[in-house]
Amino acid sequence: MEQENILTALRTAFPEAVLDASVPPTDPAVVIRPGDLAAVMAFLKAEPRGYAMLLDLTCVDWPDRPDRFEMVYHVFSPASYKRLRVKAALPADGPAIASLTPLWKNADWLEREVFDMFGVRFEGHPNLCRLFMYDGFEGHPLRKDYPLRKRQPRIPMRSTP
Amino acid sequence: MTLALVFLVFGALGVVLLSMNALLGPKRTNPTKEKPFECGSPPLQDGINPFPIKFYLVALLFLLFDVEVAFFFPWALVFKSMKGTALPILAAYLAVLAAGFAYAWKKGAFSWD
Amino acid sequence: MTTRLQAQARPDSLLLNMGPSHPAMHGTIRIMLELDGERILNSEVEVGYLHRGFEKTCEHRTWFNLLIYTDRLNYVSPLINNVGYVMAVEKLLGLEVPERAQWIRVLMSELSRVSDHLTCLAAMAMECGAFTAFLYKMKAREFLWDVIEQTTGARMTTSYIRIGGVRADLHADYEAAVRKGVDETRKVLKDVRGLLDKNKIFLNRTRDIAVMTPENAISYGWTGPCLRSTGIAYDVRKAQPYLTYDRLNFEVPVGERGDNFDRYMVRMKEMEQSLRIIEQTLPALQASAPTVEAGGLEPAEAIRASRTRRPESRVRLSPNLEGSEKAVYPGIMAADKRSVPPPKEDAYTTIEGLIGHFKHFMKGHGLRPPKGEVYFAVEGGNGELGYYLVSDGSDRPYRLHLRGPCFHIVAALEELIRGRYVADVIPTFGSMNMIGGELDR
Amino acid sequence: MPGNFLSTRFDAMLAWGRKFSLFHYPFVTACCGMEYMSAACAHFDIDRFGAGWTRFSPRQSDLLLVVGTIAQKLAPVLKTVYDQMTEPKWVIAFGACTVSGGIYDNYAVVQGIDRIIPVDIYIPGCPPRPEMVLDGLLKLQEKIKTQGQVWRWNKKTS
Repeated sequence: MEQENILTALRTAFPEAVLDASVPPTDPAVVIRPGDLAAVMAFLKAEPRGYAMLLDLTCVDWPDRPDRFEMVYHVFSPASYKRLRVKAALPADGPAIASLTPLWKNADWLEREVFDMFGVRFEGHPNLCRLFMYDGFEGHPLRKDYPLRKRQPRIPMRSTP
Repeated sequence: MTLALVFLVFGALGVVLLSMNALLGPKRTNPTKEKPFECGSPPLQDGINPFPIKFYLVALLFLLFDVEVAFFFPWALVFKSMKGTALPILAAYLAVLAAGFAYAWKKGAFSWD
Repeated sequence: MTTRLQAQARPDSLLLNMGPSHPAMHGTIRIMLELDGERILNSEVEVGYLHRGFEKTCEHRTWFNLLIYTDRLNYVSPLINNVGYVMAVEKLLGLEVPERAQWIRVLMSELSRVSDHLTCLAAMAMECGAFTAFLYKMKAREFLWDVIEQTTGARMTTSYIRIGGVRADLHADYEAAVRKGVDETRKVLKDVRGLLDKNKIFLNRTRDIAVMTPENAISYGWTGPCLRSTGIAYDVRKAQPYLTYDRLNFEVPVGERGDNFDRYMVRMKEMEQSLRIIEQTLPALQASAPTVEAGGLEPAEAIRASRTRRPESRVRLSPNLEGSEKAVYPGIMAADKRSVPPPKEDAYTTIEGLIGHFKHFMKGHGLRPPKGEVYFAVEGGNGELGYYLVSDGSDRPYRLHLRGPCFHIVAALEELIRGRYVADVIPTFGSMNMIGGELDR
Repeated sequence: MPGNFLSTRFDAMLAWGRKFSLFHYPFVTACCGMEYMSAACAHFDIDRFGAGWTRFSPRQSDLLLVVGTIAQKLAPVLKTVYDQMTEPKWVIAFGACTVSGGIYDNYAVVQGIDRIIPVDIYIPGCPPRPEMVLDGLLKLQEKIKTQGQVWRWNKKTS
């Protein structure tokens, strides 16, 4: 089937990088070592594979796992309408991974959003600062340990009459 | 007599309308109100730097040619009774200004960037 | 605090805020411009002014309750967000939706898509000065919203598409309302086409301004009408057909130069295609219409009758349950008991229905999809609207991430307006159809 | 001067003038903006009550129509625009998010704009129907009529 050979191609190209792969019926996904992210992504973007578009980039926080932050990338090939999910797990303290801004331009804002929401650092990012939250905001809201209603007002709030 | 009346009435009306706001409006100010309005966000620089000369040039040229057009109106009122000499007079007047216009155009005053 | 722009700005250039509270910035984006006269040397786009913590809030709501948050994402085409979320959950559950519910979903999505494009182009035209086009399009949108309101009960925040199907069947004379809406929209499209397509001012403001090359669009992750305006015909309804889109024939309009005018033209043509789709769904809905016999027992009679024996004929409960009676239920809701609440008549008159109802809605019980993760994308108003759900088997999503199409489109704004005039920012930003809810989530 | 026959007649005239010519500044952010468009446009026309003229500068408007969710990041912007408005000024909170934070009770949203600025009329609804918006406008006009007007020599403030 079409999906398998992209996974096998990845396994042959990066034997030690690919840790796990899931085949349909679930969505095709690959778990890789964080260190090889830039190489794998460049490999996927190159022509025969043709995953030319970085659809989405996000992070999932698993506090009880040793590797707490799981980066989730979705790449898409407009030629053959195929999607692939690439996952990489990052340790709890000082999560950092290579930035994909050299490969794709929308990685700039996507990575700034994940830095803002989870605190994952991206090496090589031109302007890594908060995207959504304001400057006086401490903490990373989408982490599981950040309480839902912990508000940090930007200007003093009036007590309602 | 009616001309003086007209000037009096409309002058008074203008003064009253203009001054009513200043006289009646409540004068309450606060520090933020003094600052320029920049869509609600803090201004990025205080005070305006001198802006490029192009704007001044365009303003001057506009003034010049606008006054030229202003002289058409009295001409338009009387050109019927001028019996044939209207057009040459206008042409002479226009020629002088067209020369100025061509000079400005050649010197590149109108090219923007 | 000095922003990046202030740090890099040349001392003699003018720094100006095109701030959040600006009529053309839809209230939620701040562009800091470094100007030399009217020409933009550099700019920095600041977003997040409508960040409402959608993803964090959804982690604290059950699968069923967070449907209301999905309406407020792309609030110009709310039904498409509903369809996207609900189909992602159904893919997680492996649920089959009946035929008629799929047709109703297609009809509602296309109505929502047309009202999305109408609002976007209305705002773009008005910001370029064409206020008449704005009024015409708002008038057309009212007719479409009438249809949506009669069916779903709300004009905009509908929460009408439920996990497993739709909340209620179409109202009795929906076909007349739909035809009237389609005709009005066609008339308005013809008028606006006459107003804007060859309008010298509109052309000068939009033709060959903010041109986007196909490669650059792919690199920015553009999808939807903006990507199609650069020439790439990628439409999720054609690429991965979902619902019954494979049985509908419609074209995917494509632009040539990828400038503002092409983004405008692609949306105009796309509206005509959506109207064609709406007309194709009507016979299919007509064919699968359930035969509901009128009348039925009043609740009081049913209770009196039930003392002796179970009432055979239908119990007419209350007007606001119109459309979700038991007789029409098989057509609009999936049959799977675990993930779909029972029809209200069962819930009120039989014990199994009552248990099923409470099993579905009580705290701690609710819908429990299997552990796993799924990514499902639908063709939203602005492009590929993708939901990435991670479920850990509990009744709340462990992680819900939305791939907002206009997040990627607006990311290219800085590059598109560099070197242009301040006046070009307005049509460029208008043609991107930035929606705060979808951008900042 | 305040409180006698002349100033109350003057008050009434001033109130009549002000309530039928409200220039509003639409501080639009989120979904309620769509309903504001419907309310302002031809179908449910807000202009029938004299409030149709949208002014996008706080200097020229006397009604601040806050429409849609106000995030914490936007709070100082709203406070700045309110402060920069010229007296007399009124505020309408349009939609549940401006009234009480609505369905977004979390770290990112201001729980009601009356924590930032004083509000005159609250319009509930998520989004409120255009008819509710017009009703809110009529209530504001009623309030303007009954409250004492603010003007230079009138020491009694509203």
